[in-house]
Amino acid sequence: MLQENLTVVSQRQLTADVFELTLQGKMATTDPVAGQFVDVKIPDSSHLLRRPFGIAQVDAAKSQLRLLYRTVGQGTAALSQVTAGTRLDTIGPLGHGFPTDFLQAGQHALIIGGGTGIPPLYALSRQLVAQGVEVTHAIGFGRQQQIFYEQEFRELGAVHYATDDGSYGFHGHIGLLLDAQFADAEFDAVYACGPRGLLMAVNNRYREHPHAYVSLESRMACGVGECYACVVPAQADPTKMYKVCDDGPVFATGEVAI
Amino acid sequence: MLQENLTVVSQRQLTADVFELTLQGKMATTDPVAGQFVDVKIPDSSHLLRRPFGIAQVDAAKSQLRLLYRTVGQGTAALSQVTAGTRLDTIGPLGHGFPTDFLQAGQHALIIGGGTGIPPLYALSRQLVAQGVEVTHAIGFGRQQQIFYEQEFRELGAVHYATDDGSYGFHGHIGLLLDAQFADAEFDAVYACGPRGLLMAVNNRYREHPHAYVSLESRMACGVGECYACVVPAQADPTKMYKVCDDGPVFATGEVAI
Amino acid sequence: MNRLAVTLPGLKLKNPIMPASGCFGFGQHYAEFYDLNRLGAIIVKAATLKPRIGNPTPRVAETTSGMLNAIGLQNPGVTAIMTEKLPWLAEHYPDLPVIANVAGSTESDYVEVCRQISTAVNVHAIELNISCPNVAHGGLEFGTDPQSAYALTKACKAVSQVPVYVKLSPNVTDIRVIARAVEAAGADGFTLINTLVGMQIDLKTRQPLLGNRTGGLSGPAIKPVAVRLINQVHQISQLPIIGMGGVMTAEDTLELMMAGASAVAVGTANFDNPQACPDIINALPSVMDHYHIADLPSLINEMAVTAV
Amino acid sequence: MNRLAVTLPGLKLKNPIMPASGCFGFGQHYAEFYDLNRLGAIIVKAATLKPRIGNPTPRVAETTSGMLNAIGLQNPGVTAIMTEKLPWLAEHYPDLPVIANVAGSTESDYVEVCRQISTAVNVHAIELNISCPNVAHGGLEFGTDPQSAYALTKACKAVSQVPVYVKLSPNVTDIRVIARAVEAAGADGFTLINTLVGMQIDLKTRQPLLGNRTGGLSGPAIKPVAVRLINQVHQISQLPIIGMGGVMTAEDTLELMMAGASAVAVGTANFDNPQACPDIINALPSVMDHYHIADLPSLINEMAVTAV
Ligand SMILES: Cc1cc2nc3c(=O)[nH]c(=O)nc-3n(C[C@H](O)[C@H](O)[C@H](O)COP(=O)(O)OP(=O)(O)OC[C@H]3O[C@@H](n4cnc5c(N)ncnc54)[C@H](O)[C@@H]3O)c2cc1C
Ligand SMILES: Cc1cc2nc3c(=O)[nH]c(=O)nc-3n(C[C@H](O)[C@H](O)[C@H](O)COP(=O)(O)OP(=O)(O)OC[C@H]3O[C@@H](n4cnc5c(N)ncnc54)[C@H](O)[C@@H]3O)c2cc1C
Ligand SMILES: Cc1cc2nc3c(=O)[nH]c(=O)nc-3n(C[C@H](O)[C@H](O)[C@H](O)COP(=O)(O)O)c2cc1C
Ligand SMILES: Cc1cc2nc3c(=O)[nH]c(=O)nc-3n(C[C@H](O)[C@H](O)[C@H](O)COP(=O)(O)O)c2cc1C
Ligand code: FES
Ligand code: FES
Repeated sequence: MLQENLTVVSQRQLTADVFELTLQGKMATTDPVAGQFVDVKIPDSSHLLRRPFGIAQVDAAKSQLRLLYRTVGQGTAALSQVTAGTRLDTIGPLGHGFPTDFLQAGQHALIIGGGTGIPPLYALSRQLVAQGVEVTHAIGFGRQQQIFYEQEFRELGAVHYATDDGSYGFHGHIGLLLDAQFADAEFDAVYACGPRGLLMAVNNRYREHPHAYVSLESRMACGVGECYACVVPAQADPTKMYKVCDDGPVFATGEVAI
Repeated sequence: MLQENLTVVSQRQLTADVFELTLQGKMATTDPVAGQFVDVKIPDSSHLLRRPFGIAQVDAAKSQLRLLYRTVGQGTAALSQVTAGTRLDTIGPLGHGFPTDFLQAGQHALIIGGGTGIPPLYALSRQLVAQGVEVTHAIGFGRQQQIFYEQEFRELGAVHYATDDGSYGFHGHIGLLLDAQFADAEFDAVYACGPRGLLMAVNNRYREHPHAYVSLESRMACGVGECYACVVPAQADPTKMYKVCDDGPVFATGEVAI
Repeated sequence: MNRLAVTLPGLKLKNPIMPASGCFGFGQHYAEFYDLNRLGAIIVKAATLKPRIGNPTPRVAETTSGMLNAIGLQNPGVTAIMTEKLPWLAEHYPDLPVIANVAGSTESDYVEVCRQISTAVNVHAIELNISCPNVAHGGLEFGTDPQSAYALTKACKAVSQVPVYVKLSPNVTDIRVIARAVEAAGADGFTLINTLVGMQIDLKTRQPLLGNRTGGLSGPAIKPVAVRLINQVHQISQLPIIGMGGVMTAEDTLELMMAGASAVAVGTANFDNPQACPDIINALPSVMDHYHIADLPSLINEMAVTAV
Repeated sequence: MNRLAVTLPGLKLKNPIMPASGCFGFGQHYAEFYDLNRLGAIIVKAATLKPRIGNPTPRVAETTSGMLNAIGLQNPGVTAIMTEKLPWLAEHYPDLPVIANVAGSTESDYVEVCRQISTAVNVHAIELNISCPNVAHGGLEFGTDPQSAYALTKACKAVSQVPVYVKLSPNVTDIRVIARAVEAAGADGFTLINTLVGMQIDLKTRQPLLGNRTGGLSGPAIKPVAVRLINQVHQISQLPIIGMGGVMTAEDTLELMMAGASAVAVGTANFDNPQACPDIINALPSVMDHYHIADLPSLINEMAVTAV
């Protein structure tokens, strides 16, 4: 866990509200596990809480890491204004990422993502492909214009899109896509990140799967496990609390109440 | 009185803590009176109060105006970081400047300044010279390294410097310089801007002078005359309050209690 | 239909935005920036019976995302206000509803100012300032003690020709106690919040920076306190609330209305941006669209139902 | 001589800086950023008699230059704290003074936790949290009523092996009344301020964003309120004060000390910058030079004299 001023290498707008930010620093050489995240200080002094973002890509050779984020509020709006050369105070890598050690080359993983849940899944997919694992992606968006990183995912394995309005791929939300196309497919591992509805669907569908994982979001303050802001109760015991920032953000299905 | 996003043309560091900021916009074509000021929004959202600065120079042909300021706190420190192209939300020109209409070509004015009180005096001196008035400057600084705009003032008329530590010009504060060198000189007009001690000295010395003026500073909120933050009592009647932003910042000697 | 129009006792407003008392004077200089007819109303600077010269300077200090002020109710007194300030507004902006902010040291001061000022043609309502933290007898005693608040409100109500809104202080253990007293005394509405008491120390002198030592904290820094107190009062009373405290944007305006306000006053934001009020008014329709708010009366009704 | 060293009842501190309760847990994860021995002391997260699961999420919200929290005193209970958390600190940082923050719903809860936790080897003082705004019975009743504050303090003092500091709430009409009661009950010092009650509304749902509806406002937004209340308590009592509220920098630290604090706790700033405490400690000497402060005890003495 480091605190470092990362240098903005480039910022690129991908859709109406999604940006790709490439950052450089020592943090990118520590080889984070896919699913870990960074916590970025917004460069405006009236914002005190850092913003968590999944690490979408690491290039340790260049000491670069990449974030993909959607502008949803003031913090991400300010972030979208920063230009190359700016230094961003960042802590990371944080949390526990997706377990992948158990997978063998030639095995098959299903990656399920929605909207801005896909950044850590891209890192994961690259890591799995590097391990020789076959990867299938099921990715949901509201509508076609919101899709980003299509080419990048297609280069790693099969990609099935679902859009709420049917403008691209399967018409309907991702749960329906899973029902329609993956009902009896068997995967050695299942990974998901995305909106709460998606995570609930995956959590229910793959509750008994021995290697199914969901990555959660939660409002954070410290980001490092000391303030108890980001908790989520255990599914089996609502009096036991997990910290998303520290025990998560990745949990096995059935572990926490989503 | 305008509110306008002025564009930063250039920023130049003059001394360890004094900067020259050149701004462009319509405001610079309205030909402010020397002694008027602008109120600049600091480009960081945690700073709500604008910062007042005297207008040091106007080039109406280029629609440019120039500020000279010292970094004393967080706001001016932030300002010193802005680079060409930045837009600065500015209101102005504000307040009442130095009266000069009564002066005829060939008459003689004394300009007394100290530290960062000199910016509006530079605008004044240029205006007077353009009117054909002869100008003598008496300018105080702490020490030689703090002096800025020496060449600029020398081009307009005689300049007498006083430094507190004697490192340049007269050794001692400006009041002593006035005693030593201007005790029986007669001027058709006297103008002063600078620290409180300087203004008090000038206010006392030239109380009976028919055309002696001092420019004051005061903490402001609105900057336009509606909040009563910046008041100063009348010298003759402490229950009568003048507003520095609106009735001033320039007052005749003897008018207000400094 | 005008989506922004709201109606409160004495006030038919074309939009819910008005400058807050003390942050806009009587508007003359702001009229150089824009047409004051754009405003829903204007709450003018406090009037006291006698002229007041206010506190020693410095009277303001900047704080992080806020400011402290200790102006000390400087004003020319009710007579000058009625012969100079209000007539200027009446002449130039005859259709602009004025809310007169009334302050004083004693109950009889308040009563006399209310009696007089409520007769001005353009004064549509009174804001009884029982919460000024910046003068020794500036009404804060009335604002922190339910008995005094009750008596003062009742007395002022009795002599006022227009509805009386009582301005509540946030500097209390339980604002509901004061709100209930004021409501029982016949107030027509509430305005809140006034400033929180604060202090800044000048590290160079090691002394309080403000001439008055303490001042009132305002601006976005205090908005969460305002939202909470507005909501708390809204939960126990049906009286309309003019909300204020840290409003800078159309979003902030809607947040205060969702907390329970029926109209919103803008104070400190005027210093940050002299065109804050018209900017907010301009932005409201599209921000309302974004949050699926058809019009403000329906939002107010919805919040009135959910509060119960 | 160490210019930064300060001494308070039970606490010989090499510098005046300590993390505030709830903003640093028990320090384990912050220890990955820096050596906790750099700190003057550490105020650990609230301990209650039984484990507490805390409030529903969301538990935090950002506000302008501040934040709201409604964690709701989640903690594993005093037994787990004494068998796991405090021993970890004692093992890794045997010289780091710990101040144990104690909370509860009933007087007997508080007393029992004080009795137990004050026996831990590394607990040098207790901070009695009678001002948590975020749980229904989190002590705020004790913190707003002088009689209850008196009784509670006296009872806790009677069983505690270490000095007891009482943490005061800013959510009161007159903090001096509570401070006097607590002092009369035998408290060894004060800590202040706890958070101001605030609320944020989610414009999308039109409902309070926090699971608990309201939360405690902290951060630089509230610093002026902290400075004022510290100063107000300092003026009426000789007891030492550990000040807190919005401290981000060495300058802020000195401002709170000039207001009357003898040491300073840093809360929200840890979230903004995990190295906030060591950064402040590093900056203090040069900032003290700038303001001609030879050492902190002389500053504290100077302020004690001028307060009278
Ligand atoms: C572990 C983790 C990984 C994430 N990875 C990504 C990613 O790769 N790409 C991406 O676009 N988004 C990601 N998010 C969501 C992202 O953090 C929020 O969209 C962002 O914080 C919003 O900031 P804002 O200032 O624009 O929004 P505002 O709504 O103005 O933020 C206000 C406050 O709420 C918090 N907040 C708002 N939405 C969320 C949210 N969904 N989750 C957590 N906190 C929130 C903010 O951090 C801030 O403290 C991730 C969240 C978590 C917890
Ligand atoms: C009419 C007028 C003209 C001025 N012209 C110039 C000029 O040409 N060049 C120059 O360098 N300075 C000038 N000043 C002073 C300048 O405004 C302050 O130095 C500046 O506001 C300090 O801001 P800060 O954030 O760096 O300091 P901080 O101390 O952090 O500011 C805190 C608050 O105090 C106010 N403040 C601090 N010092 C002063 C001061 N001396 N006068 C008024 N407000 C103050 C700030 O505006 C801000 O609201 C002028 C002031 C006035 C009133
Ligand atoms: C400079 C200044 C002067 C004020 N004067 C008054 C006043 O005369 N009467 C009054 O009731 N409130 C006064 N207030 C309080 C405001 O009307 C308002 O209640 C408070 O500032 C909170 O709103 P804001 O955060 O939008 O500024 C004043 C506030 C400021 C900043
Ligand atoms: C997330 C969070 C949790 C807190 N938990 C506690 C607590 O358990 N006990 C307590 O006495 N104060 C608690 N506080 C209050 C702080 O200790 C401190 O009094 C307050 O935040 C003001 O300081 P600051 O502005 O530096 O944060 C908490 C504050 C925050 C932000
Ligand atoms: S954000 Fe602080 S514990 Fe997770
Ligand atoms: S600063 Fe508002 S009246 Fe001068």
